[in-house]
Order: sequence, then structure tokens, then C-alpha cells
Amino acid sequence: MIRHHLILRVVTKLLIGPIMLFALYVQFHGDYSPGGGFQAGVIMAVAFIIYGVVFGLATVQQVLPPWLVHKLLALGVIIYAGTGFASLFLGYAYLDYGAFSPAHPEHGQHWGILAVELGVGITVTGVMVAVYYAFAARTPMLSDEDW
Amino acid sequence: MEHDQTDARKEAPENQGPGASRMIVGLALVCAVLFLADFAYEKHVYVPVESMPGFYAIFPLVTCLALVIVARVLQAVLRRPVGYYAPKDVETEAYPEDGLNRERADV
Amino acid sequence: MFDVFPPVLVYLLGAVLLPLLPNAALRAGLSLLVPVIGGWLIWTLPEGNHAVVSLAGLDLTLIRNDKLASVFALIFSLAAFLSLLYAWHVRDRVQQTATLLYAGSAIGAVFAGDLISLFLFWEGTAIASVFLIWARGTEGAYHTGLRYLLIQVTSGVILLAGAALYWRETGSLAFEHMTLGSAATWLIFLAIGIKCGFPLLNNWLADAYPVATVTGTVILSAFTTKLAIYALARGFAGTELLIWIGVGMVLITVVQAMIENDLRRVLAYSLNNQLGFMVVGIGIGTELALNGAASHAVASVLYKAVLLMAVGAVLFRTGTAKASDLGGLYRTMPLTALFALVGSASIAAMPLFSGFVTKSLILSAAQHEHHYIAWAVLLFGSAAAVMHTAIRIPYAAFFGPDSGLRPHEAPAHMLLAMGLTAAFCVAIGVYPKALYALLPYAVDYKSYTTYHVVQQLQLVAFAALVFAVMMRAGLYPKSERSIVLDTDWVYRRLLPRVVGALSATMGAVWALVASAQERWLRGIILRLYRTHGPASRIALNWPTGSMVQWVAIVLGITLIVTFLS
Amino acid sequence: MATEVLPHTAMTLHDHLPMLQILVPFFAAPLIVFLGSRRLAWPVAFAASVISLVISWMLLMQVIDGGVITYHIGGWEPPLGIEYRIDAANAFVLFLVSAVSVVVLPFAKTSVADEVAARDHTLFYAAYLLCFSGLMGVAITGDAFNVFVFLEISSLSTYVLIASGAARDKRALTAAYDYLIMGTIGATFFVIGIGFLYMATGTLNMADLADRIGTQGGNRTVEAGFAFILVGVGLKLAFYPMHLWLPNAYTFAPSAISAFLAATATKVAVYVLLRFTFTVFSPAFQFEVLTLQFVIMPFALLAMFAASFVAVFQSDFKRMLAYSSIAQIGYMLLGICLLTETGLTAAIVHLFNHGITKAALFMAVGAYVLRNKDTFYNDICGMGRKMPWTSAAVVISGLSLIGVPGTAGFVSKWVLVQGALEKGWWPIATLVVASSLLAVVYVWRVIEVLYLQPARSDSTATEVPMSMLVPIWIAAIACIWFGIDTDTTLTAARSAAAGLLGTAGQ
Repeated sequence: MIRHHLILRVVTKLLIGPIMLFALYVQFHGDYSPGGGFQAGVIMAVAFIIYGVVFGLATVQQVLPPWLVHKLLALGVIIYAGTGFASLFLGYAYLDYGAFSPAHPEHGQHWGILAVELGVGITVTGVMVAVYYAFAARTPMLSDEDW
Repeated sequence: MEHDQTDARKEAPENQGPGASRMIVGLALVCAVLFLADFAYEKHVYVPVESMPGFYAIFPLVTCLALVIVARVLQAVLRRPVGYYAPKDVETEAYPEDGLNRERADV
Repeated sequence: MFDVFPPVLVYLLGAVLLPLLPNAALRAGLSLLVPVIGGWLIWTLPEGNHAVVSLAGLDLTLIRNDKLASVFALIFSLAAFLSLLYAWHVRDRVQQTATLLYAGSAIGAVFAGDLISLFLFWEGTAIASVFLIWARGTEGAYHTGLRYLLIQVTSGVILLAGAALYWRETGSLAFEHMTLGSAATWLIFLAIGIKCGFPLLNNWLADAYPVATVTGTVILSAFTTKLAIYALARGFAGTELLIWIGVGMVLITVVQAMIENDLRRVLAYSLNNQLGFMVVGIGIGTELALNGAASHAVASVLYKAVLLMAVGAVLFRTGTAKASDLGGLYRTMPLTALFALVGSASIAAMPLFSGFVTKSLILSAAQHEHHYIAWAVLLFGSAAAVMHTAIRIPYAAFFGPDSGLRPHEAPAHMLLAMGLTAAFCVAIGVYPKALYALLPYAVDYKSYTTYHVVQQLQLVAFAALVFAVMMRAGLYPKSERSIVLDTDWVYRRLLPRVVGALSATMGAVWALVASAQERWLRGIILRLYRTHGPASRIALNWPTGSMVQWVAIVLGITLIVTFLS
Repeated sequence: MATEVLPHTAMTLHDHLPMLQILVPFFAAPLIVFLGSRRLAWPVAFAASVISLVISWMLLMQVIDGGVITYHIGGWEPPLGIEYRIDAANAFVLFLVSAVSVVVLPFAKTSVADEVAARDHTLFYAAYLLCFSGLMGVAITGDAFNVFVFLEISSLSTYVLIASGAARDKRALTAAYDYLIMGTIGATFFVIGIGFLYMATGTLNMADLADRIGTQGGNRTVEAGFAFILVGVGLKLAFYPMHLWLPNAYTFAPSAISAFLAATATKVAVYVLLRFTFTVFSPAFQFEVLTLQFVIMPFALLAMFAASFVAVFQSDFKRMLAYSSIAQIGYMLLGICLLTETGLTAAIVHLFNHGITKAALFMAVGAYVLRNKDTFYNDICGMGRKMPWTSAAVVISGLSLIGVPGTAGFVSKWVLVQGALEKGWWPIATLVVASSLLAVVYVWRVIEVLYLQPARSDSTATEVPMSMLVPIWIAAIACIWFGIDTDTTLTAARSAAAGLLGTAGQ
């Protein structure tokens, strides 16, 4: 546990909650107002990345272990494709959200886009965190003193 | 050559057994009877030459004699030593013993 | 899968199972069982086309059953059974498997309703049978086997070429009666002719058959040539040319059979000789003649088998089948001698033996259709067969001057096989109606008339008299340790010499030209290597920037060409 | 979408086949990652490939007589929505790609276990499936921009797959990097070209594009679009002077990937070229005809000879095959440049036949890698006796590569020569035959190494296991089968060629 940078640590801990909340807002408002899965995913990832930057890679990896990141990556795609599969099994074309509420297609559209965007959000979160992990885990081949 | 000698020995008249002369005489008698039998029944001929008495006796007699003469001439022309084609030709090889079961009756 | 069970599958299954059995007696037992089941299947097979399979867009008819096919298939089954019984002592898996595959292919070929499946089984017989020659295991046998295989496979390839042309010409692959005239039919005719031993195409037969193992020769004698006879009867019955070819076959083999020393080779020539009779029958093409050809094929399989079995037994006990080394064996091999005599009587067409009731069909057909020359030659062939086979084989091996050899009687299973085969020879001779009932056409023919019996007895007796007198007088060609040249001399001796001389000359000329060209060529290759070799600029690993440069260049050229047009 | 509720007829699974064709492998890829099991990765990948193969066969059977299947994603009608459009040409490609995948995967199990680090296996198969579904997507879609998307999916995963060869040879990383740069440039050019087209026509649907370009005729924007697309796709298919990424990529990728890519990736790129030159644009445009005949054809001829000569002098079997691929692509481009039905048929048939031939050869390379670690000629000498089955398959598919009668390679070269002669271009026909002679030389070199040279004394190579032999032999037998049964491939290719030209004639 890193003992210095007290202010940074406190501020970070305070900020992480609102950041995640904002991410969820962007996520679920994506179908009515500007936003959506991509933006929400990035914002959500920022919450983890900032935690990692301040508290160290090992700490953030306790919260969000790398294996879970891999699963999230895949899970998002599976949710996206699964939504399509669902409409497909309901007898509609792939990703035809009308399938989810045949009586009121606009409701169906709403549900469908929500599910799909959730998938996008999860995957983007996973990808961003995975990219951060990948770079952060690299140890320099030469330490600064050796240059 | 040794084998030529064995052949000569085997085919010399005195070595063909005492029954050989008698057999030829017997055979000649059978031939004569068969020749005569030709006159004892009616033939149903398709080819005119068949109606000639003893046609089926004379025809083989003549052709076989001719054949023997031709064969002798051709034998002189076509005969070659066994290794003619190649020294390891199949003719020069003994039959492999593992495919045989030689048992002598007199031992 | 199939509407009927093709008999050939029994043989294939047997051939697959057989090598897996550990015990030799079990294997021999299984190999005997296969022809029995196969024979039963053939006996109960319904007439007509069956087991049609589709292969690469072609419909293959595996079974086309009519009386012509079934009589051949039945005699093949019988021959397979008898020769496998004769081969009971063989422990060699290769020979046992090859025999089953060989017999199976022959039966498959007989039932094949189209040219492609005929070709497949045709090659099957060729490939399976060569193992019976190689099984002898000597270097000479290996070379002989190669020659045999080459010729047999060539026959198959010619058949395939013919079939392909035939398909293009007629749009049909069915193996039916065809008329000579186009390249396709000539090729098919030639392919069959090779297997059938047409004059000048026949040398493989006498070359290879005597080289096979003791049992192998018996097996070989039954299938390949009779299959060819079947194919001729199916495809070319009534082709006049065949009469003259058959006459040629009779004449060309007669002398060879008389002067050859190896008794198994004598029988091979004699077999070829008998094929001539059948080919003449097919050439005449009337119902009587075709019946004669088919029935003579049946009889010929049997009496040739018993003769080869007897000579084989002698070889098995003494290690030689050369006339010059044998003689007087009747003392210790009386039963073998007896069975050989039955076979001799059959080939000599003595009344009450099989040859009598079958050969006369062909001779009569020749008379009826006024083919007098053919008739005369066949008559001459019959008389000659008495001399060169019927009397000479027993004389040379069993009754002639004593060779001093005292081998033991043949083993029991060989005696049983010979006895059974001999019994069939007699049975056909005594009760021909049983055989006649199986023939392709209804038979209205009486063999046992006084005239026939007397004329045949005369023929045999006078031929025998000539043999006896000539032998006694020392005028009959002597049996000596030697070989007799046949037409295979052309490719075994003449051709290698000519090619050798030619290649020596060509080589010298080539060396002159080559040395001049070599430097020139070397220069070109060297230059190419410099420009295209692994170290050249073309094959080097290019930096990424250079690759992009090429992209830019191509894009530039494309844009210029597009805009200019 | 209509505002009032329309009665909806439920679509059956059969209607969904075009979608499932892509969806099954695409869905299986994240599934493998999600499951995270090294043992399950291969079975899932294989099952997805098999299902794809079955679907592609069903689709091919539906369209082989000239029919067209369309599928609207999300129920949005084209040209607004994305449309999957299947005719004989792409059904043929779909079938080739999925068939190759089904054959290569069993082979890959052992080969990948040997050549790729064990911890990477799940991601490897996920990337493989993405590459596979990307290639299938390129072929199936009827939307120009969608082509780009799928092209990127397949390309990105290809870079990963090639880089995974690093466990065997570190140079795989630079090869993958080179390919990444080149591939990205190619994709960029391609998307720029599509951008030009969109600018000129305002649509992305291929059929619609064809319509509008057809009615408004060519202008500078369209022509520039054509040039960019041509160069972009040319990069992807390793069109001769832009082929430089290919030898390294194929040489250093894991053998299973080399086999898969050689048999499919360039072939799909050829398909894209066909689709754009004949469906979106048409040979009715003078600029297209001139470009094909004055730019593509000379380079295609150059590829046939230059790449073949390089292959002749190579001392590494795998690299030799890579160069031979470049030369063979020359044949396909030549077929396209003939602009006749026979020429197109030749290109399409060669696309298929060369695919199976190269699959067999690269898989055999994988077998040699498994046993000898390397495929330099002095590593694999004498393998004819030590690995008789593998080497026999090399001989068979080598004959097909040369184009010996009775093999698949012969059929396509024969049709190509016929096409050239039909046009009266007999010098071209002569060149095709002459370059085949070079193939004889480089194939003979391999056969000589395998059979006529003694094995190295320290060689302990033995025959590879059945799981590798069977796929190799399936491909090798396919080389013979399609050499004898020429009807199946020729009918499909003719139908595809007629479809492409027929659309062009509208």
C-alpha cells in the first residue's frame, strides 16, 4: 500500500463513486440523449484506471482481476450477439428489436437498444481496462539509471 | 553335358522297359480295330471329306507325323541354354525348399 | 445399400478377415468357407441388374446376372474352392489373401454390368494374381512377376482408354455386345485379347504361369484367361475375326507345347491352345458355338486344374517339374498318376470324360456354319493335344523311363482336391445334361452317338500311336534341360539390345551437344539466381517503407490510367 | 419501420441461415474467451466450423442454379439497412472457407499445441474464429462498408494469429507488424475508395451502388474510388509489387494458420475484387477495362514469372510455398483480366483448387515442422522414407500445384488457357504454360529433397499422428477428386461467373 500522496488518495476515493454513477447514467440514457455504451464503457473504465494509477496495479487487480477482465470482454459481445439471437429465435430478423414487444414495436426497440448498449458498455470497459493492464504490467527492459 | 547323357540313357530303347514294345503292338491292334469299326455303322457327315473311310484315323496320323517333324526342326532353332535371358533368370533357380515337402518313399 | 448381396463382397470380407486369424488351419478353413458362401450366393442370385452404385456421376452396375455370367461365376467358385483345398498346407497369409482377392475380382468382373466396374475388377485380378508369382520368393520370380504385372496392368489401362472412348462415342458405359469398327471397340478388344492370349499377345502366359508357387499355378490357370473368354463371349460374340484368331492360337502354341521341357509350361501352352478352341467358338457365335465355348471353359478349368495339381504335387515332392528330370513316378505316387490320367483323358476328349462333351459342341458348330478350315485346324489341335499334353504329361512324369526318384505320395489334402476335381471331370463326361442345363442357351445336342464315339476314339488312338512309335524310334523331340524361345524374346532380348545400342549412340551425341549448351545454360541459371535467388533484391525482406512505396507507385499508375481513359 | 403494428410472419431457422453463417463462429469466439477453458477451446471452434460448413453447403445448394438469397439485418430494408446477399459466387467462397476451416482445425490441434505456447491457446482459437467469421462476413455481405468492417475483423485477428508464431520464431513479430502496417494501409485505401463512392452516390449497398453508378456513369470521384479500392484490395490479395508482406507472414505464422490463410484469406480478397469489378462497377466502363488490361494484367504476368523464379531458388519449403502463392494469384488475376465468362470461371475455379492444394501443402509443412523443427531443405531431406504418408501427400498436391492432368490444378489452368485462346491471346496462353514449367522445377526440388536425398544422420523424425495425417490426406485427395470430378467445381464456378457478368450487364 502506497503511503504518500494522501490528498490524491482521498480525492480519488471520493471521485470513484460519482464517476461510476455517471457512467451508469450515460449508459442508460444512451437511447434518449447523447451517450451510450461506448462512452459509458470508457467512463466506467476510467474509474478503475484512476484507482490503479493512484493505488498501484496490484491493488486494482485485486478489485478487478485480469481473468475477470477477459470474461467481461467476452461477456459484452455475448450479450450483444445474444440479443440478436433472442430476436432471431422469436422469429424476427437478427437484431430486429421489434421482436421483444410485437404489440408495441417502439417499446421493443427501447428494450433491444438497452440490452445491446449494455453489451457494448461491458466490452468497452473490459477493453480499456485490459489495455491499461497490458501497458502497466510491462516492466521496463532498462531501468532509468541504466540509460 | 551330364543331363544330355541322362536323357540319352532314359530314352534309349533298352531302357524304356520291357513293356514298351508290347504296348505299341497293343496300341496298333486297337487302332486297327477302330479303323475297321468305321465300316460297321452309318455316318452323319457334315463335311464331305468325313465320309472317306477312316478319315478320323488318317487325319491324326498324317498331321501328327508332320507336327513331330516340324517340332524337331523348330526345337533345333529355338532351343537355348537355361541362362539365356539373364544369369539370374527364374529358369536357373531351383524351386525354393521352403515351398516344398520332399519325402522319399524308400527311406 | 445393395438390393442383393454382391458375391464379390464375400471374398473381400474374407480377404480382410483372413490375415487377422492367428491360426493357419483356421485361415485355411475360412478360405474354404468363402467360395462356398460365394457359390451359394451366386446360385441364389436373381437374374437381371442389381446393386447399382453411383460413383462420381456414373452409375456402376455391380451385378448383371444372366446365364452366361452365372455359369462362369459358378465355375470360378468351384475352382476357387478346389484350388484352396489343394493349397490347404500353405501357411503364407499373402498367398491366401491374394487368392481370395483374385477369385473375388474374377467373379466381380464376370458380374460387372458396365465397363468401369469391369475395369476395376480387371485390374483387381492383375494385381492380386501377381502375388502368387512373387510368393515363390526368388529373384527370377520377382522379375517374371514384374513382366506379368506390366502386361496385365497395360491390358487394364487399354480397357480403360477403350471404355472412355466408348463412353464418348455412345454415351453409354454398359458392357454389352459391341461391333468392331471404332477405336473404342478395338481398344477394348485388344485389352481382352491380351488377357485371352491372342497370338503374339500370349507370351506372358507361358512366361509367368510356371513360375508361380506349386499352388499358385493351379489358381492362376483358372481365372484370368477364362475371364477374358467370358468378356469376349459377352462383348464380341460372332465376330468373324475371332475364328481366325482362335485358329492362330491353336497353331502357334502347338509346337511350343511339344518341345518345352518344363511340364508346367507345357500345360500353360496347352491351356493357351484350349483357349483357341473357345475363341473359335465365340467367333462362330451361334447358340451352339457359344454353349460350346462356355462349357469348354468349364471343362478346361477342371481338367487343367487336375493336371496342374498333379504336376504340382510332383514338384512339391521332388523339387522339379522338368520332363528331363522326371519319370517312373507311378511306383510311389500311384493316386496322383491316376488323377493325372483322368485329366489327360478329359483333355484328350475321351468318351465319358469332360472334354468329349464340350469340345464336340465347338467342332460341330464349326461344321454347321461351314467353317471348314477352322474345323480342320481344331481337329488337328485335338490330335496334337493328345500328343503334347494328354500322353506326354503322364509319360514324362509318371510312366516314362525311370528317373530313380522315389518321392512319397502327395499329401492327403492334395489327393482330396485332385480326386474331387477328377470326379467332376468324369461326372461331366458321364452326365453332361447337368452342365448343359447351366449353359447360356438351351442345348439340343447329343454327344454320345456311335459316330462321335468312334471318331474320337480313332483320333485319340492314332495320335497316341504316333507318339508311341516316334518316342520308341527316338524321333520325338527330346526333353532336355533348356528353354525354348517364344515371342517374348522380342522384348526380353531384342528390344533391350536395340535400346542399348540406340541409347549408347544417343548418349554420345547428347554429350557433345550438352557440353556446348551447358556453359550457356549455366550462365542463364546463374544470372537468374542473382536476380531471383534468396539473397536477391526480389526475395529479400523489404523494409516497411519500401513496401508502402510500391503501394504508392501502383496507386499512382492506376489513377493515371483511370483518369486518362 | 411502420408505425402501426403489421402482422408479422415468423421467420424460420431456414430463413436465418445467412445470418447464422456468420453468427455461429462469431458468437463462438467470445464464448471461448468467456469459458476460458483450454480444453474446451478447440471443440467449440471445431463445432462452430462444422456448423458453418453445413450452413454454407445448404446455402450453396440453394443458389447454385443462379438464385439469390437476401437477409436484412435488424429488419431494415436495404439500401438503408445492412443486407446479406448470397449468390453463386459468394456461396462458393463461403463453402471453400468453411470447408478449409473444418479440414485445417483437426490438423491445428496437434500443430498448434506444438507451435504456440499453451497459455495462449484459448485466445488463439478465439482469434482464429474471429478471423474465420471475418472472412465469411466479407464474402456474405452485400454492403460495401460492411465489407470493410469484416475485412478489418479478419485482418486484426490475422495479425494476432501471425504474431502467435513468435513462440517458434521471433521474426513472426516483425512479420505481423509489417502485415499490420500494410494491411491497415490497404484497409484505409479501401475505405477511402468506399468513401468516394458514397460521396458520388450517397449509398453503401452494393446493388444500389451498381444501380446508381450505372445510371449516372463514371466521373472523377467514382474513378478515384475505383483506383483506391483496387489498390486496397490488391494489397490484401498480395498483388505482385504489393506482395512484400506475404512471404514473411506465411513463413513465420504457425503452420495451421499458414494453411488456413493461404487457402482462404487471399481467396476472399480475390472475391472482393471480383465483386467490385463486376457487380459494383462493370466492364462497361472504359476506365475499368483499361486499368485491368494495362495495370493488373502486366503485373499478373510478372507475378507468374518473377515469384515463380524466386520460389525455384528458395531453400525453405514454407517460404517457397509462399512465393508460389504469389505466382498463383497471378493466374487468378489473369483470369479476371480476360473479362470473359471463361476467364472468370478460370479465376473462380483456380481460387478453389489452389485453395485446397495450398491447404494440403501448408499442412504438410506443419507436419515437417512438428518432426524437424524447421522446413529448410537440409532439414527435411530424406523425409520421403521417414514420413512416407506426409511426403506422398506432398507429391500429390505438388502435382496439383504444377497442374498435372488428373489433378485439380490442371482443371483451372486448362480453363484459363482456354479463356486466353478464346480471346485469341495465344501469347498469354503460352506464358501460362511456360510458367507452369517453373512450377515443375520448384515442386521437383522438394520431391528430390524428400525422396532422393538421404536423411540427416541425427534425424529421428517419424510419421505424424493420424489427427494431422487425415486432414492432410483429405486435402490431398480433394486435389485428385476435383481433378477427376470436374463437374461440381466447374458448374458452380460457371454459375458464379455468369451471375457476376449478368449483373454487370444490367
